[in-house]
Amino acid sequence: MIDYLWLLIALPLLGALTLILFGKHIGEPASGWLASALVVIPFLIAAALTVPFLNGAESETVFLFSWIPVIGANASLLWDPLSALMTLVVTGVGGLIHVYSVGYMHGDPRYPRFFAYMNFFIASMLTLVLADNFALMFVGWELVGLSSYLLISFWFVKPSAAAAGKKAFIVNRIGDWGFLIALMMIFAAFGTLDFAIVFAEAHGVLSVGLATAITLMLFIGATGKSAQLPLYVWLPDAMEGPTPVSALIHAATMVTAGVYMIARTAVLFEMAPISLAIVATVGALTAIFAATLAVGQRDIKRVLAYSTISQLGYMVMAVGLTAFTAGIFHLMTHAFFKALLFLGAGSVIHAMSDEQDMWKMGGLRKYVPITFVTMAVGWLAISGLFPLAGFWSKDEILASAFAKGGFFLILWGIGVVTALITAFYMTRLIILTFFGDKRWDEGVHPHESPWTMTIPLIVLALLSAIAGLWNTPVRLGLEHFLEPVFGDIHQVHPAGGLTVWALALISLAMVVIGILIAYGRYGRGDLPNEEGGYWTAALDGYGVDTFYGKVIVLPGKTISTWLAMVFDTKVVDGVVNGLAYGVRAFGSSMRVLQTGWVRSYGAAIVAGSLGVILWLLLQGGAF
Amino acid sequence: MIEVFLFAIFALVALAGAVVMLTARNPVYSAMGLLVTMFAMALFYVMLDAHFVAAVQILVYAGAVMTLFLFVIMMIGVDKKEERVETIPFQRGITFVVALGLAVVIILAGRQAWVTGSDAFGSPDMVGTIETVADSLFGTWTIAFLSTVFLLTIAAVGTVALAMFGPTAVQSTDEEEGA
Amino acid sequence: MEDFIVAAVKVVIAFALLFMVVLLIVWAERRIVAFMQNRLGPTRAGPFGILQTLADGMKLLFKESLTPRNAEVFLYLAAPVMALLPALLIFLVIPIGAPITIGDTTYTLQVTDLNVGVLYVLALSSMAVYAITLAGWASGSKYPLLGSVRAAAQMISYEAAIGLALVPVIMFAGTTSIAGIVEAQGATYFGFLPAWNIVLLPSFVVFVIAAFAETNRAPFDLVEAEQEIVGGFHTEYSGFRFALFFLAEYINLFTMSALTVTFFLGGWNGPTFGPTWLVWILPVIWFFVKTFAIIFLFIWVRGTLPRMRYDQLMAFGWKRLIPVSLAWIILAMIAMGIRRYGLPWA
Amino acid sequence: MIVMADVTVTVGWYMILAAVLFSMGAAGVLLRRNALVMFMSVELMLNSVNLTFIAAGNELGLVEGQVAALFVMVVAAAEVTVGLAILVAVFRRRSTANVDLLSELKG
Amino acid sequence: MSMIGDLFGPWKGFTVTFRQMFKPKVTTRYPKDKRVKPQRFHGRHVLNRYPDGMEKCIGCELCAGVCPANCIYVRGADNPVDDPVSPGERFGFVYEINMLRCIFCGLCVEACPTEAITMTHLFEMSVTDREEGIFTKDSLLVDPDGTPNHPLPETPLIDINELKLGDGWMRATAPSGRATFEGIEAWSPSARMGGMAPAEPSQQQTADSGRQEAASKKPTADGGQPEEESS
Repeated sequence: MIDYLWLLIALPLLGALTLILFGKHIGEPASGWLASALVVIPFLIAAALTVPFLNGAESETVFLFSWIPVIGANASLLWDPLSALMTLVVTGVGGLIHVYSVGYMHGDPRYPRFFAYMNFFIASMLTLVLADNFALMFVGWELVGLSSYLLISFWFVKPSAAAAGKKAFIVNRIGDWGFLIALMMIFAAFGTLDFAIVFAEAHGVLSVGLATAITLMLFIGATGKSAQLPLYVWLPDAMEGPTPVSALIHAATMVTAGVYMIARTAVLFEMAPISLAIVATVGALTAIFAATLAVGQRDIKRVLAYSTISQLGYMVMAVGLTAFTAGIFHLMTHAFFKALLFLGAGSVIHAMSDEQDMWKMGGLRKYVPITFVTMAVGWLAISGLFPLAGFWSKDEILASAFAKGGFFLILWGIGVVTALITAFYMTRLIILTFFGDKRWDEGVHPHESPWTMTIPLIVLALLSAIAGLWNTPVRLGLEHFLEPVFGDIHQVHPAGGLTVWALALISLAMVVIGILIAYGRYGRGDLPNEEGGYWTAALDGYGVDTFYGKVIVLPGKTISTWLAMVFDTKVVDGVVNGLAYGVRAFGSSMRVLQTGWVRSYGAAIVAGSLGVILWLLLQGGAF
Repeated sequence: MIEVFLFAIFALVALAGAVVMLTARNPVYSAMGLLVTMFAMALFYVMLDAHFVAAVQILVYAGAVMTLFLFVIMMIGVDKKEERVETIPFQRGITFVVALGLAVVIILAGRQAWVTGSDAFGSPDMVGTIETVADSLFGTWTIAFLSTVFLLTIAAVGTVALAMFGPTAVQSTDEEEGA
Repeated sequence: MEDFIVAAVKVVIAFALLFMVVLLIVWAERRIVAFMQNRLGPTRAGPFGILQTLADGMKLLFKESLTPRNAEVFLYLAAPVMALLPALLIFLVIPIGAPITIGDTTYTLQVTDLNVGVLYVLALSSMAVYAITLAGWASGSKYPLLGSVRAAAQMISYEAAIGLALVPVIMFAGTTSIAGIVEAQGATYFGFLPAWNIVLLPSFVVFVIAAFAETNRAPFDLVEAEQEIVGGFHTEYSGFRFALFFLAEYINLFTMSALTVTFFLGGWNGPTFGPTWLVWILPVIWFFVKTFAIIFLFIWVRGTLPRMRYDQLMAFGWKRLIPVSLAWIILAMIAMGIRRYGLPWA
Repeated sequence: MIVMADVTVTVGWYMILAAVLFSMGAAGVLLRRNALVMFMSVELMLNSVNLTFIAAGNELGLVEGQVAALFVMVVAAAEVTVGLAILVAVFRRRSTANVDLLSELKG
Repeated sequence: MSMIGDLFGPWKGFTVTFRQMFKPKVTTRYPKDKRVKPQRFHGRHVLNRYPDGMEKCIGCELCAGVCPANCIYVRGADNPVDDPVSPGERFGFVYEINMLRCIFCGLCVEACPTEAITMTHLFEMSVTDREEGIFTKDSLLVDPDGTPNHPLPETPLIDINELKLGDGWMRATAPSGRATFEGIEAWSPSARMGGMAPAEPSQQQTADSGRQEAASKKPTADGGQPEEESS
């Protein structure tokens, strides 16, 4: 059975190739269903392959073929509970989003192409997840970036979409740079990029300093892909892509790659406490920073985008706390409810005929009941209301931070405040969208989405509701499941007993307070005027983009301009032209030799070969 | 003993063919001379136990390549006898010296053990049956063999392209209009 | 030395046989075509006119051989010989009967068995092009030149088809030795059906059709299409030199038929019984019976089908025969694989 | 004749013959102006190389000599088809096969 | 059905040729069996005589003049007074036909005013020397008893009797030009017919009966105008 593992990657890839080559002939609904099938089938395979782990089966490595054996990089796949979990999330949520897209992308002129990209993304993501060495992981990492670029700028005729894709690509490159340096350092230290060898020998080979350097570089990669401070800026802009793309890439799967990578290299991070502290801090800061930004957004998708950054901050904080299980747990639950929220937002946008501004919505719950109900589940789940998924995972992270004590108590505080803000802005989103008066423009007739879009919503809503029960303080299901992976690593665990209940109550209280504040502010009649001061700044993302533009982009542009206009024309061209002049002068002196007669060239060739043979004979001592 | 005689006869035939090829004014006779040389070569291959190569030699060279030559000769060069006046300065002298030198140094090189190798590697009475050749061709030299497939495909496509996209079409219509 | 003598005797016998057979075939062709056209054909010379060919040969022998003024004399004279040589040589590898054991020595009824026999056949049959091309060119006149260019193009095209048609045969026999191919067909299916290569029906059809073209016979005889290009490549030939071309043509016809029999119809294989001498003779008889059946087919086709147009001929060769052969090779390969390794799912 | 009796054909004989043929081919390329004959001379050179390959292979007991000769033949066949096609194309344009007249590219 | 028919269509031709092999042949095995020649067969010429043995030819050279192949050579001469060869003033002194050039068109027969030259059914005239292809008066002229000559000996192929079979033209173009005279020798039977008409059964036979006695009544007709017929 494990022999079919390669199908996980091969099937979506096949789908991508088929749709790229023959998409136009396959036609509109068929290509979507084909793509969906080629994601759902891997999901089923992965599910079948995951079952043995529940019975305590060993991890396995499936060797496919030699790629670059010298650096320990083969095309071989690692199948352990962590990658299994990730695969299930990617293919499961991905499959639902594919089905959703069948309806959502209806009527798009490049419909098959969209699904080709989606399938390609799934294949890339699975490559990243299933890689058993850093090199293959990096390949997946880059392919994911590429497909994300393709998908963000899918509607490339919109200049903003094209710019967003470019931005995502460039910002990710900065992160990749860190990742690549980390890989080089690892190769320099271990002489191989194979996970198994690296992790097994890490304690013997690495000093703490080296481990810190490597992990920090890896973390730079993670900040890029997982949209942490300071490299988060691409994610809000990436909302220019189609909504399923936002759901798939920028909520459920790709952005979690950084978290996954840190969890995967947990052994290395464990050796570098400083790095861990930095990771946790960055995560916590990102969480609260993005949460405050989310509060001020008017665009429904941008709220969710900042919310995603904030939640990713939670996850990064968790892995920084060495609460890897908690991080992965939150990754999983977040995948469900954030995908749900995005898809719901997409459904709303679909209903509102592509209107994204929440100030122009309101009172939609009667028009799109299924969307409303499912999104309400997502809202409560992300807010962390008992007993929905978000409650369990977020609470575990916060409890872990609390349990670690010391400096991390500050992070705990930040996390709790972030939970409050999260509840606030999510409630704001729901109220503005579904309650209150109609504020939409003339000529908009909201309607419920087709079944292809609502069914994924329902499934995801169910998952968001119950997924948390897998890993409760009472019954640590995920913990056991992931034990083969993190068994050797010293993880921080929430304290037992009363403390955990107290902490849970605190965060629940925060959530309730947040919801109530939001209700008090938005739920009663007239909406407050949100202009000027904080609101403008938040809408502008605190001017971070402008700041980057001034501090980084502008000097870069200046330097490049100088290089292009002055250095290149004067120095580089000068050298080239000088060479050309020299060559031309030499050439004109030699042109006499080029008689145009083939036979004289032939004579030269034969004479030359005669000379060569003679020289060889002399060297060989024939004379 | 009989081998020596055969060698002598075939060698003379081969050389005679080469001389005819070199000196005939009419390209058809040149082709015939080369054909004779190729037959002699095939017979040498038989003497050297390379039966398969001998058959292929006739099949490919005599059967295909030289036929193609004849075709093209009849198409283009058949009526034009070559002028014997040398136009390129020193060409004849250079040719004479260089060709003679080449023969001498190749023969000299052939006498060097480090050029030819010294010991027998395989079985001395190896015979070039199809089986042995095929074992080597499809075993050790598979990649090379496959690349010849690409080479031939490219050659075929190139030939068709060259033949198809010439100025002929224009010319022929002109002629038709003239006629 | 003994081998040498045996070989020499065999060669002499083979050549004598060829000439005799040609006399017979020419007569048979004239008679059969005449019959198909409600005529009688030659009846005068000898019983049923069987000596007619001999008489014609004598006539040609004594006629004046003209040499056109524009001819390239050397090649003009050499071409008929070049036509005859490969025709004679191909026959040397065809076994006309089962090996005969006298005392301790076994004599094969074949001048020589080459391990590259099939390639030898292909190589020599490709040589026939030269005679035609050179004859046409050396005649120094336009009809022969046109005829020879046509002939060369035709023969080269159909040689490819012949070669491809033989590939499945070689695959089935597992050898390129002609004696080996014949022996491989000695087996039987289900104990009574002879395991002839005729089961490779597409190959057989392609081979026979290409053989028509290769021997420049109807319906592919536009090399000699009188109505268009007078006599084709041998327009300018007369007398004995023409007789050589004629001879070569009919030897080729016989050889091609013999090859068809050898490759596809089991060669000399057939039931044998009776005393030793009959066991020796019967295979030879089977061989000749089959060969003459194929020759009859050739003649029959000539008596039935009209001549093809030149572009039809080339298109047929390149767009029908060769693709069919290629597809069939693939199918035969699959069949071979199944025969050797069983069904893929079994 | 008595002396001849113990003479055998060695690989060296073939080498010498091949060398001579090779040189004749080279001379043909340098002397003849008809592009067709030049081509034929190149073929002669390739043939002589084949002869060395096979003679050496026979001497060393290696089948690789024959394999190499086969490859040379394939390459020669490809070369001839393309070369002659070029020649025909040139002839269509220039109505000559004389390489001395095709010297536009001189410096 | 038509599909199956199409499938075997190409074979139909083969079956046709195959079946023909067993059908009767059309070839006449010539020396053994000879085909019956048509009445108007244009065979070798003969020069005729009158029943009294006089030559009909008067040497007028009209035949030579009309000959498209230019193969007849005639020289006339005056009749010796004591022993006239022909009834008139002149007779054919030399009469040669080059059979190698003759196209057997029969114009000479039409041109002849005295019905001296007629054609027969013999065509076996092969010679081994071109000289022999020129037939002279010796072989062309019938003997006085009406026996025609042939330069070649009688063989199974050369049936001299064929020389006695008359030229159908004579009968087809009866002088009256009337179709009723078809098949009737118009006038003056030539000597080769065996001399005079066999009998004179009845002088008053109508034109319908077609029996022609004019010749016997006017043995010395000069121009050959059978006036009686017109009445």
